[in-house]
Amino acid sequence: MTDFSSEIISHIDRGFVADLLSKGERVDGRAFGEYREIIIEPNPVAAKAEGSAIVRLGDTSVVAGVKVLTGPPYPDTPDEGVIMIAAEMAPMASPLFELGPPKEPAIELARIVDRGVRESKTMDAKALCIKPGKLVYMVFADVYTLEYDGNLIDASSIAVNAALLGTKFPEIKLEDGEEVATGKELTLPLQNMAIEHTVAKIGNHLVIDPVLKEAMVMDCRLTMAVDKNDNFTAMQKGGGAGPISLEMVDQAMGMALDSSKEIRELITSTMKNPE
Amino acid sequence: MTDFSSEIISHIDRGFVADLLSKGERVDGRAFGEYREIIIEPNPVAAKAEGSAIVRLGDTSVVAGVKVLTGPPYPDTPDEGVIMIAAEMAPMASPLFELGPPKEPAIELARIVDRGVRESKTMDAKALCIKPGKLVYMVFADVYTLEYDGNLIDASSIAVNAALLGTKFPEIKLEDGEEVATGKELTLPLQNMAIEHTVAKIGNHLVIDPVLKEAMVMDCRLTMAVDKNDNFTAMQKGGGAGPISLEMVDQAMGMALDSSKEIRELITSTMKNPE
Amino acid sequence: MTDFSSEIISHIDRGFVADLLSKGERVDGRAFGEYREIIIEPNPVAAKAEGSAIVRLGDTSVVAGVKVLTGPPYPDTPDEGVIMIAAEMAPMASPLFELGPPKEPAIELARIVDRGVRESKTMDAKALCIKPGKLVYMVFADVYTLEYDGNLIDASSIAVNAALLGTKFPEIKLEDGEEVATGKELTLPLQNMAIEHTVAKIGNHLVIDPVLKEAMVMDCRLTMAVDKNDNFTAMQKGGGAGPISLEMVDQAMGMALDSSKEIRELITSTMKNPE
Amino acid sequence: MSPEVKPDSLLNAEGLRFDGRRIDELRPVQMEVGVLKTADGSASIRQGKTYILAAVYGPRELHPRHLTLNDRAFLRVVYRMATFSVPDRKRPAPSRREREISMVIANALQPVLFLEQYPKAVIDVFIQVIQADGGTRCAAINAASLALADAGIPMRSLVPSVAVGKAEGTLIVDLGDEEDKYGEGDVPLAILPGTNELTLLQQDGSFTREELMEAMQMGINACKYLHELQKDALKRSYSKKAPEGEDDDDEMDDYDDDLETDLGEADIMEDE
Amino acid sequence: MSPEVKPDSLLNAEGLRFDGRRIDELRPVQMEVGVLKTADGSASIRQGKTYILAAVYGPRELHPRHLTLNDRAFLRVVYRMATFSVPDRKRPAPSRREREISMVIANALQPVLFLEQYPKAVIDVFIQVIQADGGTRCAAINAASLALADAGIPMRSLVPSVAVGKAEGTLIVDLGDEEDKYGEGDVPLAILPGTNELTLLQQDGSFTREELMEAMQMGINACKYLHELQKDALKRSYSKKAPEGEDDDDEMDDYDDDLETDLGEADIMEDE
Amino acid sequence: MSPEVKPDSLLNAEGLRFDGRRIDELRPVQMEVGVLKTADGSASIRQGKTYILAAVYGPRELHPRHLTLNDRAFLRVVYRMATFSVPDRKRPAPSRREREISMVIANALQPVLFLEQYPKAVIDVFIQVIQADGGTRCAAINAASLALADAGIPMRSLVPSVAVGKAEGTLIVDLGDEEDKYGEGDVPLAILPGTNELTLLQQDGSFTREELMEAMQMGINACKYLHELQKDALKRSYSKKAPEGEDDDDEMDDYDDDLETDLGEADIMEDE
Repeated sequence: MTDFSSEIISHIDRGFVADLLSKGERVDGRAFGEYREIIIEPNPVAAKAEGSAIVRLGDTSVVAGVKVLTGPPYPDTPDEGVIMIAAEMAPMASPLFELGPPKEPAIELARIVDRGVRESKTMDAKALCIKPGKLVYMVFADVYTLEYDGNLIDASSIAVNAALLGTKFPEIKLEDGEEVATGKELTLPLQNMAIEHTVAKIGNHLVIDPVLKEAMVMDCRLTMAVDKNDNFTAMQKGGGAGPISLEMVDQAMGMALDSSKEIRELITSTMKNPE
Repeated sequence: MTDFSSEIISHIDRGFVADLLSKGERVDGRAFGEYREIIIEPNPVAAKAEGSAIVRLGDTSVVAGVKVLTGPPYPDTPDEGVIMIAAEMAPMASPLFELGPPKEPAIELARIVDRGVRESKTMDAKALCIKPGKLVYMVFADVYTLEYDGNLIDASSIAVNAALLGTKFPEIKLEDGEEVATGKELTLPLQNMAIEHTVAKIGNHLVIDPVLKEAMVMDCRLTMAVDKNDNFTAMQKGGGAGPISLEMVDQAMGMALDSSKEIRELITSTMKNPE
Repeated sequence: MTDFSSEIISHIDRGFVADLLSKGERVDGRAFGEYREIIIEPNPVAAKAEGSAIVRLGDTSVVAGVKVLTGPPYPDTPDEGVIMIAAEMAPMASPLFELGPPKEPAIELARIVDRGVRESKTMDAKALCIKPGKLVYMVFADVYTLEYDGNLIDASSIAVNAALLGTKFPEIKLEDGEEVATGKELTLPLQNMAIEHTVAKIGNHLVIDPVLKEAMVMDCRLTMAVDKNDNFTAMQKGGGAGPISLEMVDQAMGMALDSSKEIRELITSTMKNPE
Repeated sequence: MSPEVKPDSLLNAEGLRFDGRRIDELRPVQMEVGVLKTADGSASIRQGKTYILAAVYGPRELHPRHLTLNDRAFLRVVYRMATFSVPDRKRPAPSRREREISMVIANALQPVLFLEQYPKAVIDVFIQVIQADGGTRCAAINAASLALADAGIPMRSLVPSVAVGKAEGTLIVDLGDEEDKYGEGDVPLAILPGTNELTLLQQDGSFTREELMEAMQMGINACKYLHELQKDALKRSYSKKAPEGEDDDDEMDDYDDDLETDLGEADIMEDE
Repeated sequence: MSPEVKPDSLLNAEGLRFDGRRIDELRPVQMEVGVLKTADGSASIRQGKTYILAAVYGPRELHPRHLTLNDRAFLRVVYRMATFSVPDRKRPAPSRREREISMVIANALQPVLFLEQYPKAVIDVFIQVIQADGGTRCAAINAASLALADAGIPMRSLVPSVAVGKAEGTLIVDLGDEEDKYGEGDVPLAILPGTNELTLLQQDGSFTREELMEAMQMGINACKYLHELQKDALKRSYSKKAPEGEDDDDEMDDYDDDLETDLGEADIMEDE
Repeated sequence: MSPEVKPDSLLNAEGLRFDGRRIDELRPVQMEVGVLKTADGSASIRQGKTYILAAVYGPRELHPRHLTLNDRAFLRVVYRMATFSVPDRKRPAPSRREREISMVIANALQPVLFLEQYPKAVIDVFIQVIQADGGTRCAAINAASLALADAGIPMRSLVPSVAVGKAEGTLIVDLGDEEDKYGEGDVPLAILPGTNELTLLQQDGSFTREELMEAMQMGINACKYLHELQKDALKRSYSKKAPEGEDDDDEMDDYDDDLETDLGEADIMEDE
């Protein structure tokens, strides 16, 4: 997440990565537009969470869990459910992460992943309303980082979407002011799942799904959420202060579009048919 | 606010200011009982705040804004509205102010300004009640410091009172448990506006509206809230640990009374007839 | 509370205490199973707290106060009152205690004392219910440390139990949704008071009610809550990382049982018949 | 706790107060020095139902270090109310009110200390309100200055403090809870007994300039009396400390030498 | 405050917007440099009803020290909204949103600064939103880069910024509150005027790749215009600073020498 | 999640438990070493439905520095539960319960470490509860000691841990959630396998002295078995690490030399 470059990485490292890229090679041998292997473990928290998934992106891994509770709606949206997405950069995952309250990089991670869900209107918030002004479903999706080797954003986005897709929860009705479980099991009203894709700019080169070594020498990164209709539903330039040209943004959008369908299908097939 | 003297100010400075005072002169040429020029800009936040004012006191300036919301009353005062006055010493305003949670000087500023409103019974809290025990108006007045050249208290007090005086908000009724706007516009039930006046003690001298150079060498300051009937409604000795005699307190009270009417009239005329 | 040993205490001190123990002696001349003199001052906060006690254990002293309020129950226990026990290691009590938010030793103290009450089912929580799901009594017992010469846990446990035993509060009914005082005065539904006993392990020796000098060189401590039927209702090994054998735990339990009845009787007689 | 009832009147026909006191009469005051074993100095005060403990540590090393003052000691005052000291339970975390009161108490005490003698150090004054029944900041100052003396910290004098108020148009000394709540104003103050200068001065309610002058004069008079009680309490503590058979006066003489009297005040023990 | 009403339509039959603007028309913009006396540099911006102040301090010593960077200055941006700047009262403590926006503003400004010239120091940029009516992060960048210039901090260029959005399928420039709330998306961006490279880029809502490319191009065009306004504001401030009777142009020439133009941009003042 | 139902009875007529276990039978336990790439050492444990990860970093430099111990390493244990690991959503901030459990876990592990060999350093043990179904602090200790070994930190032995409880008057080993919630007590403990001394001991519920002695003995027996499982897990991890074709035993012998056996315990690998 952070721009560690000047403090930790020597000029030699930056030169090494850049030289490789000039030859058309990445530090781990991938093509510029190629993701690392993505492994999704469905429902690792089956007994306690309404939905969950562990996602591995090479040596980066995260766990996402979904809790569905009931509560009153916000006063300004009385007929909509509550959706809260958070992410934590736990010190377990990297010697670069610190103990204590979340710092800017962790806040940015959480907000980017949240925006990917919220701005894509992934869920139909009105379908999460039980009784307007009184009771709605509250959907909390939380991501914990387990191993950090770059690109937490995409791993978290995949994990959150997988966990939401696999979520099952008991239907609740309000009868005479009391909450009653109907016994029926519901799934979330998912209407437009978008996946986030992160491209790093290193010199004149763009690489998707950057590993830590690339993240440490990148000028900046561009994260793009792409929905099932190939619309862009959220975007964030971050990960450093390097400027980026319009042409490179266009190129990055193309790389995101090229990867999006396959990842979406992996999520869907894994979560719809868990072993 | 703070007693910066021993850390930042040399003895020479203190000597310089005191020597001038012995000759009957202040560092900026004012008379001992004279305020700097006071400029009130009415309603700078007209589109979002129910009331607002920017106040300049020489090179000290603050902005105050008022929000009027509705909510339940406190259990121990079911028929009274809620009044909250706060003030922030933002690092924008001075190299002496720090980032982070409010420290003692900022807490003292907020509490003095709050007390000036609350103890003066500036507003009729019962007139802010919509339905006893159920719904009341909540009046929040917040002050942000923009430039600091001494005497934030008086600048804040003038700004808060001006903002409250200019406040307009929609009338709300409770009908069948629902909040309904009647379409009528209300002003606040102001009944006894008091203005705070701060006098600094430097050696044997008293000066009103101290600039930063005076604040840094003062023994202490005395802040007095004076209402329209020349009653004192709040008082606070602060700004240093120097003791003060009864005679000097009496003299300070006289200085406050001498300034009070003019400032009150400036506030009233500016806010009642904004260009 | 804390394991200060390696930082503050020299090896000589540890040797000195251990040598004495080998000769069957403690630093202050007590027998291994003997408490310091216990003095309970009943109701020092009679005008404001519903129950209170100051407890002296040698040169350790604490004050406990009980407030009984009313409020809604927790959703998952709609027919039970709320019981909250807390303890604070105030810097007033010792140069070893620091200002600021509670650190681990203070958290442990609070949780051990709380567990001694909660796990012993000292109070019948259901008897604290006024109207299920709507209104219950909320019992807050807070302990402040005044002087620290070792064994805050037992002093706090005695103080909390004494304060609870002496608590009197007005009966409240819910009539037409309004809280009404019946005029009757109630005592708390105490059903199984347990007292906590702390034994320190120093080398091969066990001593009850350790003073600070013993606490600073101990390997660990074992705290045991013993109820009126000589059942153990809570236990905690803490105060250092030294391991302890099953045999020594058995021996410690015997020491706790030997002291329990006398302390219980002291609490009961003092609080039931305050001068 | 005894449920609070609003009195019909705060002053009766005979000019006596709610609790039978005259308008310039203090509540019963008990001060005791050296009540806490672990602190370097300590004192307790009971004033009516108000009950407060004060403990002093230092001069000692200051943590965190960035608070260090290079030319004098940092006087750190921490005023805290027990959660159960007030009718409703106070939240455990320090409130803004507690932090402001800590600050004005520090200002009230600082003029009698020689902080410049202990650069970079801290003198800690911890105040715990056990029961609050009006006038806690003043009672805290009374106790804290005794605790400072008990800690052997050189002082120009003790600092007595009291609140003057107004009930039904009449100025009254040393407000209790009901007088504070149902009265028309409150003027807490503290003085240097040698010069009568004020080291604490706050006010709320509504007063004319003349009323305030009179209120402050009544407060100064009451402080003079409290100062005598403080000296008595200190004297008693020295009597207790003196080894049996020794001459108490000698002990006190030793102490006197430690006290500075720059402000021209009669030495604390002198007129006893 | 004026109560907000949802407009029937954001675009009318003539292709004009809710408030009468053309689709590529900015709201009225006023920028002023040097508005705060105590800051090293400052600027204000009013863009529609949005009203923001920016103050710069530094390069100066950095506290707390553990944030120190050994090879360059730390650019610390603090974006804060006044509690009363929005329809509902904002809570006073900094929100996660404010902290994230502070971070993206720092990223947007950093490329024009020579931070490596001030190792271990901090350059503080404090931004106070007085009234928020859409586009606050962009307006903040416009003002902050003026405040940096006013503080005399060497810069490669100023940084103009604007948000492009979408309403009823049409791309529109410089969103107001209603267009932000009821429209279909928002693309805030900032550019280096010399190269047109983006230093800020965010997006929400829903756009095709082609729409985004067009939106960014519209934003770059609007930034070019805003850059002229920034330079005007800076020029006015130098005129004001120049002692009467002196030649304004000389004053500006002096300033020009301080500016670096590595990115090939025309010098800020050059074409004025 | 599967909705929790209160069982009619925790023990059936045949003396078997709710989930079919015998009274001294552990739930299915899977431990795996080296599961996280970025940590210096790591392990996972699944015990029934409880699922926990442990990561170890260090010995390394300690921040913040004021926590530094001059004569030994600081063993910092951070036990955290995921918000979704429990039936109701846990609040994200560390609770007092989590902080206390972190402390008792540190105490449980410390006796097997040689902290004095690393003065001023820190050894960090981060524990993440992914799913909580009873016995999390014990499972965490089992995993954490494997993670410490995996990090190559010299240890006197591994530390096995288990909770013993009581249901319907009968002592039972390794409580699940329902037994914890509806049973009559809980005794979590950890031991040094070489001496059977306890390094963790807590208790709640209600037990006679004799019951407690029996419960602890049952716990020690179960820990002995868990210790074997821990050693198996460690052995498997070394097999995996060994380069193909090399002798696994050699690899393990090397490791043995790093382990100290002061407590007279059979070396961890010895009897495999």
